[in-house]
Amino acid sequence: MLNKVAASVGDALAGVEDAATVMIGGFGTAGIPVELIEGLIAQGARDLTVVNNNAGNGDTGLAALLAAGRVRKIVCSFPRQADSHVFDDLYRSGRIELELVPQGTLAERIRAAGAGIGAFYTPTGHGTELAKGKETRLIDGRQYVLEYPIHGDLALIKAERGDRWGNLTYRKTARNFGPVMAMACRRTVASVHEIVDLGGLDPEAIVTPAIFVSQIVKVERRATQAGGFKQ
Amino acid sequence: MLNKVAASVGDALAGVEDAATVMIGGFGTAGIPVELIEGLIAQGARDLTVVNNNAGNGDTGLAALLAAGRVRKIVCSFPRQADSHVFDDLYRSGRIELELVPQGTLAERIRAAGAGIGAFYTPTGHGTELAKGKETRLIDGRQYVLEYPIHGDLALIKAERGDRWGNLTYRKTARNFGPVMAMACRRTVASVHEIVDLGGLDPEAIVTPAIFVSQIVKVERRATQAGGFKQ
Amino acid sequence: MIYERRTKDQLAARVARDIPDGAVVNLGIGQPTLVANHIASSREVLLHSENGMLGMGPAPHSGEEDYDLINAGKQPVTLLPGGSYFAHADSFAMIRGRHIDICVLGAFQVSVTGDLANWHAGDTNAIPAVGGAMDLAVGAKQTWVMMDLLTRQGNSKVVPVCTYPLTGVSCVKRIYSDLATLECTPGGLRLVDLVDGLTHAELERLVGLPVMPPPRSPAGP
Amino acid sequence: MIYERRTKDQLAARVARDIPDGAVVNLGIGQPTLVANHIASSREVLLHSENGMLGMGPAPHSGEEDYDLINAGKQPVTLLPGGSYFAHADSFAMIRGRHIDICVLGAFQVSVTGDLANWHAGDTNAIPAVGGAMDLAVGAKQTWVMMDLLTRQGNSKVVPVCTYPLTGVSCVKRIYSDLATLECTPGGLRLVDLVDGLTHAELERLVGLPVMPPPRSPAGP
Repeated sequence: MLNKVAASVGDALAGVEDAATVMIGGFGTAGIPVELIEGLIAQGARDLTVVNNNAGNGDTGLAALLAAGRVRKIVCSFPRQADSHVFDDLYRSGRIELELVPQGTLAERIRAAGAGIGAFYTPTGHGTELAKGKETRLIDGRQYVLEYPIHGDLALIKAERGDRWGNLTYRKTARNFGPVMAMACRRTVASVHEIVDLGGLDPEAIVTPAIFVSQIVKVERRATQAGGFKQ
Repeated sequence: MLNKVAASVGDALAGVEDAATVMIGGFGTAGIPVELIEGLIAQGARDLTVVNNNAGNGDTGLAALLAAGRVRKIVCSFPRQADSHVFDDLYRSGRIELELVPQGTLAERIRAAGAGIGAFYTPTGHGTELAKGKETRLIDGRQYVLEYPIHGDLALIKAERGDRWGNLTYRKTARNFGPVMAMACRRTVASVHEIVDLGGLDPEAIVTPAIFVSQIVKVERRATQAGGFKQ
Repeated sequence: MIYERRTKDQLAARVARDIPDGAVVNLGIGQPTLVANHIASSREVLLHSENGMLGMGPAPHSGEEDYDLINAGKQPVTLLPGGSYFAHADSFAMIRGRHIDICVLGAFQVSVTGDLANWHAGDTNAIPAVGGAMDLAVGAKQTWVMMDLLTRQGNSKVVPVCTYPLTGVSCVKRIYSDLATLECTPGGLRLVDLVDGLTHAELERLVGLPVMPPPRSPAGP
Repeated sequence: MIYERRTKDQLAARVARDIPDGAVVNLGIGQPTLVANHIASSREVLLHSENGMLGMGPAPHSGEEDYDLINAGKQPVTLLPGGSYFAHADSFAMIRGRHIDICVLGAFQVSVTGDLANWHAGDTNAIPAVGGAMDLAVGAKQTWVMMDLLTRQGNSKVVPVCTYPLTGVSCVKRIYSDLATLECTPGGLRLVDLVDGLTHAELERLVGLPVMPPPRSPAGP
């Protein structure tokens, strides 16, 4: 029987290797896999490259992973925020590398990895500092920049419901990077708030099909912003 | 009030211009917008380039459009079928141009047009006749072929349900090319079997968001193979 | 001459007036967000938020916030009936693929030919952050900028050539400012409208650049 | 020597035996479709169909066909609980992105180094048609071929170099045939198994090429 349900976050994250590239879903308060990030801190892998839209907020989640000194490099679109002090300190003291990528290019580079595309031309960023040193090409009268896929070893994403094959649905704007990150990594671990029987998800409404998911683990919905619901 | 519901197929297809590139959804018996193809035949545009997975079956639908002499060129992955005699005759007598594209490359080139990608490198077809004359590139030890987007003037697709903003859901494997073709064309007309009130489609399960759809038109479900249900 | 700057709300109302019914619009973080408040509820404009939503509604009532339902500025919002959710790659496919009719962005500088600088004030010590600005700037069918015409120091933010790092090249079509509305054209700036009491000549003095008159009579402020 | 060819069902059963539990498998049109019938119902193998379905089930009972639910061969099928539908671009992203564990295809010719020819028999008068063969051949983690070893004329379909137009380069890992199972390696063909009564020497004579012995003892047919 194909059963991708892990008994615990610890089980789901066993064996993450040092120097891995870890994609972490979430945008703002929505879709951050807090429990999985905490699990990664507990698991202990270091020298990580993290791919996320941001670079951590406050002192929990990704910021805690950074504060623990586990991250060598971060690939993101928007590191600077009101409460990104952990990242800010590491960056200013030269203890973390930053690759800044426009948000849509970040999503598309991750999709390209998942979809087997070797590289693609995007109009985004042409003529800007972020395209410096990159190949460009004039296509049909428009200038494009050549961008390469971002492959990951591990994706940590937060979904809403899942089944034992690994099918996933999301909740509202918590969907964000989950579906593409799941495609782009050798191993994808998703937290869900509910595990349903096989056939319990509408086959027309499954957002991430089982093929992209390695393990799912149930976590309780927290009465926090990151949990989604106010309680 | 934003209302994309057309009163009839004729209304929905008014003004299609000669020499247009028309993308037509469908794969096998699933998702062929038969009524819209019939409407296009009645509308009269000629010298068309048609993008479809196949090149028509039997004597109805796309085959009838071909038989009416309206199509200059067809872009598809699988023209030859047991009952593709209309296309076969036109092709053998040199009266229609064929651009043969691997099925996944066809879908991805259409998506690229919709997603603003200028070109992309795919491993599909490298070293084969279908890549002859195309640019290639070695990326990370693997050979890729450069492929360009396919833009369309008009997409004709078959969906299941829609609302007046143009949101769409599909039914089973009738989804096939609908979502990408809707993205890739300046104008997208979808037939649906049911029009629901705004808010009647689950926002988590909308497959083609309103942004990609110009007009929808209700057609009755036919008791035919192409209609989906057996009755 | 006596003239008054448009307040932020007046400016937002001015922008809202130019948005056609049925348009798909992305409102950038900050000042552009205000535009939504000035689209009459009788009109249907589809608001796109790049974090994965079309048909965005107003902020929720206090106490009804759902932190899984936020806009690109990370504030709680609502979804209108007919709205939909989608993933980031799909959302930016909409943007890059030119499916957004109008995107309204803030700016540090705009050049006469429509180059936009809005992501980095050029301070080499600052931590850079770009978000979706570059995608929006070049992806939308029309990019509009909404900003004060002058810096606090009285310098024009409309410039011959941007000195701040660029967000996009030749991408801004219109500049809606507190003093005037301008169009960026290949031939240079063209006036759309002025606040009452501000003359064309005074505007040109403030901007320090020639401004072509409107093709026909300008719309009121 | 007396030996018997595997029947099509025996061959399908031989292929099915090598598919691990939990694998995601795409079965090509024609003979490979038979493999599904030989995967025991107690096992869970996820069948992918490139027209937009994962978790494909068996053919429906007569009279229960739904022509919106078909496989890549355009035959009515069913969907298992846990199955999902998706669009073509997503389906081929799965294929091209190496998410399919095993793809089983028919072939006209396979070269010793795993080049595949299965879409065009080289007849210049024929109307070409490729479908998803090229995507599947290079996209799957493993591409297996299922075919008769010899043509009706008795020529080997395993060849030093394909003479028919290629579907993909160096993409075939295993050849399951009516007489033997072979592996394509950079060093040439390697034997996996033979039907009872066929000797290694006789196989090499039929194929006309050297065949390396299996690394360990071969599995039975």
